[in-house]
Amino acid sequence: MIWQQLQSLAGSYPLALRGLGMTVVLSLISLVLGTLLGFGLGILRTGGNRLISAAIGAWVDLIRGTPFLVQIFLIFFILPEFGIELDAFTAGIIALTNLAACFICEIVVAGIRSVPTGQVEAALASGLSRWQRMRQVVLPQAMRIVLPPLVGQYVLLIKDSSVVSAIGLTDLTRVGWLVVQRVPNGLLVFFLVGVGYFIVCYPLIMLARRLERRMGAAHGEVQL
Amino acid sequence: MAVPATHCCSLLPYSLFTIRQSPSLFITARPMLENFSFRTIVEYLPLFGQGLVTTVWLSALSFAGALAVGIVLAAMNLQRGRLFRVPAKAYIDAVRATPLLAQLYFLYFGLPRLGFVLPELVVGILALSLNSGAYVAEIIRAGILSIPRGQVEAGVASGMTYVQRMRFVILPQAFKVTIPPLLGQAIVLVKDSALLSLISVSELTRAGQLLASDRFMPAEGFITIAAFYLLLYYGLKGLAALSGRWFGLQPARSST
Amino acid sequence: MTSSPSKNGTGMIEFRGVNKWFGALNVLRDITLSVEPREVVVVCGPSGSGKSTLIRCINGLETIKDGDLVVDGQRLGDPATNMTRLRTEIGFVFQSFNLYPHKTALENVTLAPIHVRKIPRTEAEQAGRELLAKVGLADKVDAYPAQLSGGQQQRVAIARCLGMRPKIMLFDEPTSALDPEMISEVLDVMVAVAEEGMTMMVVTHEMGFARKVAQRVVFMDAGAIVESGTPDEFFSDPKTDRSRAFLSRILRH
Amino acid sequence: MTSSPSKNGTGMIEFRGVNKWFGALNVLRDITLSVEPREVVVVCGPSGSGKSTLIRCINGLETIKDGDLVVDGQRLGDPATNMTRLRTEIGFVFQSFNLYPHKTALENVTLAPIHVRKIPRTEAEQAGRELLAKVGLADKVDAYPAQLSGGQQQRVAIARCLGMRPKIMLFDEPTSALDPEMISEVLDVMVAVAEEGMTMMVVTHEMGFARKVAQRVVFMDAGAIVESGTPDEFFSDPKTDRSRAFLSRILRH
Amino acid sequence: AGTLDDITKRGELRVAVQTQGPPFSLVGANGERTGSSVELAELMAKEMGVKITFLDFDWDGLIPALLSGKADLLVADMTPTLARGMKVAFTKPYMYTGSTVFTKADSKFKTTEDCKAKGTKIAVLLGATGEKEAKTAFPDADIKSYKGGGPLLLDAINNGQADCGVNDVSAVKGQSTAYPAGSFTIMPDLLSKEPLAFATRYDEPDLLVWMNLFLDQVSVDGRLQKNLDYWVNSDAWKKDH
Ligand SMILES: Nc1ncnc2c1ncn2[C@@H]1O[C@H](COP(=O)(O)OP(=O)(O)OP(=O)(O)O)[C@@H](O)[C@H]1O
Ligand SMILES: Nc1ncnc2c1ncn2[C@@H]1O[C@H](COP(=O)(O)OP(=O)(O)OP(=O)(O)O)[C@@H](O)[C@H]1O
Ligand SMILES: [Mg+2]
Ligand SMILES: [Mg+2]
Repeated sequence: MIWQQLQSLAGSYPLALRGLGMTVVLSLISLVLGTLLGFGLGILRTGGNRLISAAIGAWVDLIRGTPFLVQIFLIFFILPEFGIELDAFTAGIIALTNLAACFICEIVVAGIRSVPTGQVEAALASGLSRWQRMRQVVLPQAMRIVLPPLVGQYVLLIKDSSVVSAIGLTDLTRVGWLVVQRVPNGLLVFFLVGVGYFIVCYPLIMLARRLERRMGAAHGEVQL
Repeated sequence: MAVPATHCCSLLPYSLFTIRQSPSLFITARPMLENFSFRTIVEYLPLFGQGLVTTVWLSALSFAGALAVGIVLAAMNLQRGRLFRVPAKAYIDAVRATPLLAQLYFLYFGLPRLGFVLPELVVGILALSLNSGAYVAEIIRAGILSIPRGQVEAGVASGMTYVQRMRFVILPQAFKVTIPPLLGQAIVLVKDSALLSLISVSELTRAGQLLASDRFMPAEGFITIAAFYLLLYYGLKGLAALSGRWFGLQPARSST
Repeated sequence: MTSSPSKNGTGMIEFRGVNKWFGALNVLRDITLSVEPREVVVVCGPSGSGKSTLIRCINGLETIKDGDLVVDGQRLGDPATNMTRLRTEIGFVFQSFNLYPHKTALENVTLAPIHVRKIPRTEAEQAGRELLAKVGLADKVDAYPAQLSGGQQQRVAIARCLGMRPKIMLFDEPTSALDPEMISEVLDVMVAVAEEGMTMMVVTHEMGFARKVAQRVVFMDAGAIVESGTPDEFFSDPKTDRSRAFLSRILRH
Repeated sequence: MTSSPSKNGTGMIEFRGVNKWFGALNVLRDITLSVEPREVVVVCGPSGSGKSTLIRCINGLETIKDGDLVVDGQRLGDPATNMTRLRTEIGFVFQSFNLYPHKTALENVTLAPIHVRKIPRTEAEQAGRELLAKVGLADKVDAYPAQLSGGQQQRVAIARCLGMRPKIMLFDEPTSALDPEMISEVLDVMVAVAEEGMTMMVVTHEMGFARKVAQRVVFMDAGAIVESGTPDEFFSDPKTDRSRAFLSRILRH
Repeated sequence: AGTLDDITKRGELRVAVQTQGPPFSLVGANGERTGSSVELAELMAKEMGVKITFLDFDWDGLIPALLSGKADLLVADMTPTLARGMKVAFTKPYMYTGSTVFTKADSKFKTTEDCKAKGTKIAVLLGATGEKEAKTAFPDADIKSYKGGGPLLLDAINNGQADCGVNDVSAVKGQSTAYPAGSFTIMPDLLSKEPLAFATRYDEPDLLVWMNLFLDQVSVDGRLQKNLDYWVNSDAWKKDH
């Protein structure tokens, strides 16, 4: 029976590839956009303007505190009621980008705050402007703290992208649901779905590890 | 029913990819918001309440489990010998690289084939603990590694055993560093617990979905669960702040 | 060389009745002090007496509550004063160096000249190499701070300051984190800078340095300037009990 | 007092032909040295010469490659030696203090006595208070390390060591991060401990301290013991060029 | 302008489907979307003279898609309850089915009566009418609601996570064909008789009238019966998909 199921599954590989492609494309676009936006928000949030930083903080809390399913639901089904009509793919990108940006904002803020004040003072003392201080002194040092969790966050977001099936996009997880209708073996089907995600995510996790080690070693940190 | 078509300017570029314009899209009808029924939400509140309670204790148990799993994995991962480190790393990577859904089914459908038929709740808590445990392990490891080497040496030099050093010197300090990321993980776990509705555990998200499928009121259902999750989020955040302050009784930084 | 504040405000650095509080703590009490161009002033005093705070005020790392502080003719806290511009005229060498760990020695030195002074990169690098050579680090231009010893790091920090060709240099205990051999390396460089005629304020307890190059020693205690005079006067004949006690302790061992 | 290693192994600390490598770097070269009970030995030498590594070996913070190291009659690296037990007999005071930031001064002092020595809490606290009083910190028992000045922290670190009633105390540059006034506070406490007859090895460049309490000064360079003798011999009549050059630099300013 | 005019102008009928599994809606071996409801919808588009676009949502997105106007109509194996009718406009029923009870072939639960024992674990689909039926029919049982479609119910029964399943009889029959013959016992008696209908919005009365007309037509000319005979009343579809 397993054999027969496997055969039946093998026939679905074009569908699976499409799903994997959708997952990869969605994640890639929203990770790139989300990273840019997240860094922007993070920099603004540490920028000293109370009002802006409180507003960003509240937004980040809102997004971190509510289920992604609800966010995507609001963007795709409720925004049209305000005259903003988006197709499923755009809505998916926007929702994922927003989610990514909020989580990345937190990571960036932590990174920026980890840079010793002495560094900022040194930059101040040599007359660098606010942006130059950020660009030349703070960000490059913050990256050390930021990079490993950033890449870790990418993995989480790739997995979160499966929620887009609620608005009709056929990603890898959705393909699993479709296939399991014909091959009613949840274990087998979702094991294979897991393998699909593993193929995408594992290299990223390895990358994060490498970065963490490299950055640690470069700064002479010692292991326990 | 239909409100006459009045133009409404969209705030965002109409569509980035496919432009699918249909006249009905310009109608400013708000079928879900205009008819938003608070009364029905109130009617369903007991159900949401039950769901909330389930979500809370389910998540609490799972998080306790995740901490246990995480501490064991982190301890294994910090050993010098490969014997413990390699399996711990492999487990952590495998869990982080695959979706919870796959892990859940792996346990739910896989365990019975090995002859363990466990109640759904047990499988659910197990799955969440094992999944979150991998993340917690990484958080704890990072926290422990952030403790200056001198602290470990001070413990060694005064003749403490490994366990005593961990207990009195490393963990109390590491714990403070790990509170914010642990809070983040707790929130992820609370939201992930919604996935257990797949294996018939009736929690908060489920209550919202019921409202959507019985009464066809998805907006009411989803917005209500969002409100409840947000409540949990702020609750957890407050808790983290409290424990942070508790552990932060001593001034923020040592001057060493 | 004058040892009393000049009344007419020709000083390069002019404190007039400056007060500063941290919460309830009055860290600077009624400071009045004038530093002439090309003068070298050493500031000493017990820990917590406000020495760091005093010199940090000069380049605006700390803000003052009342009184006037005029640096190079510009009043601090005045909206008309462009702090970023003013800071390019003031070099600050931190006790803990604060080198940029992600930049090489040369990049540390050239960063501000290139981005603030807008000097072309090649020219800035040329000048940077010369400066590093001057502080004895010609062979370390491409080393990162983590690859340098404490004394070498401190010298890079000094070169970084000099690279901006400031009118004033401020040093905050530039040798206290160094080991004995390194201290002399750094002091040698500072002596050379002082002898070229730079206006300098140096927080230090290196009495040898004070005797050699300072025109004036200022002794602080509990936020106030307790005594001020030439090094000879101060070391051989301290006027207050507090300074006598302090000197006896630091000279004892 | 002997200045040559005793042959019969009666020394409290006995190095016999010890070598240690960090990768390709031979940090300790053929060290042979014996420290008698109640002897106070000062170790000095240029930065990177292996002083810290030497004393870190004694309580097993570093492992040695070849040669024998016998401490209090027990051979290090021998499976029969219970390192954890042995370490309770050796106090180590770190250059950077390494106080536990999440514990008060008193808790820092009592932690090991309570959990390692299994002394009842009340008794340990009683003893801890007395120790802190002895180092002049009776009023700081409940302060956290961050609320203490450097000199105060260093004294807590010494009290923490004494609290274990060790047979041997090792100090790694205990004053190099302190300011001049604090240095004398810390040295006073160390002198008191030495005069009670503790076996001590102290890495320091404080010559006043060495003259006052040390029976022997050991000068290291590039991992080897270059010279060893009484403080008077060593300071007035150094035998090697290297030690002469070193002394001239640290005594110059 | 009415919805029908919009559809004509657009040249496209947008149908929301839920891929709950055979025989109503599934993705075939070649990745093509098919099933009884799907073919009926295609027929509808053909009669309208427009092309058809399927919007494939999971259960969470299905109703919002219709309510928000992303889809013109909704085609799924959905029971028109009165509560649901408060929100959407159902067509008249185009077929009747009912919930049935099924168990694993070799289990000790042989009849519907057996399943009424206290503590029996009954698997149902979340939000489906079977869930309601099971609650009234088995008041003492332990009802477990699953998400993810009928096939997973069968999987749960097959794995022993539940003792009896309750689901739409046509779905059970269609989906059990994926297992070796005789894996399940499907009880002959129905717990209830349930209509199935399509749904549209109340602000599209013209479309509703048209759809009812369509259902009348295909019943009269036998196309409906042909569809049901192929998909629901036999497993003839098995060999083609
Ligand atoms: N940011 C701050 N907030 C509150 N108090 C501060 C702050 N910075 C310094 N202080 C306090 O102000 C006083 C003067 O500090 P300052 O650093 O100027 O002393 P100092 O003379 O440089 O001492 P040291 O020789 O130890 O460096 C000290 O009591 C210190 O505790
Ligand atoms: N963990 C390590 N790995 C590699 N090399 C090391 C390590 N620890 C120390 N070293 C090297 O060993 C040598 C001796 O170091 P050690 O710390 O013993 O010197 P030291 O005499 O204490 O110097 P200082 O006076 O600067 O403290 C130095 O060259 C140092 O770079
Ligand atoms: Mg200072
Ligand atoms: Mg050392």
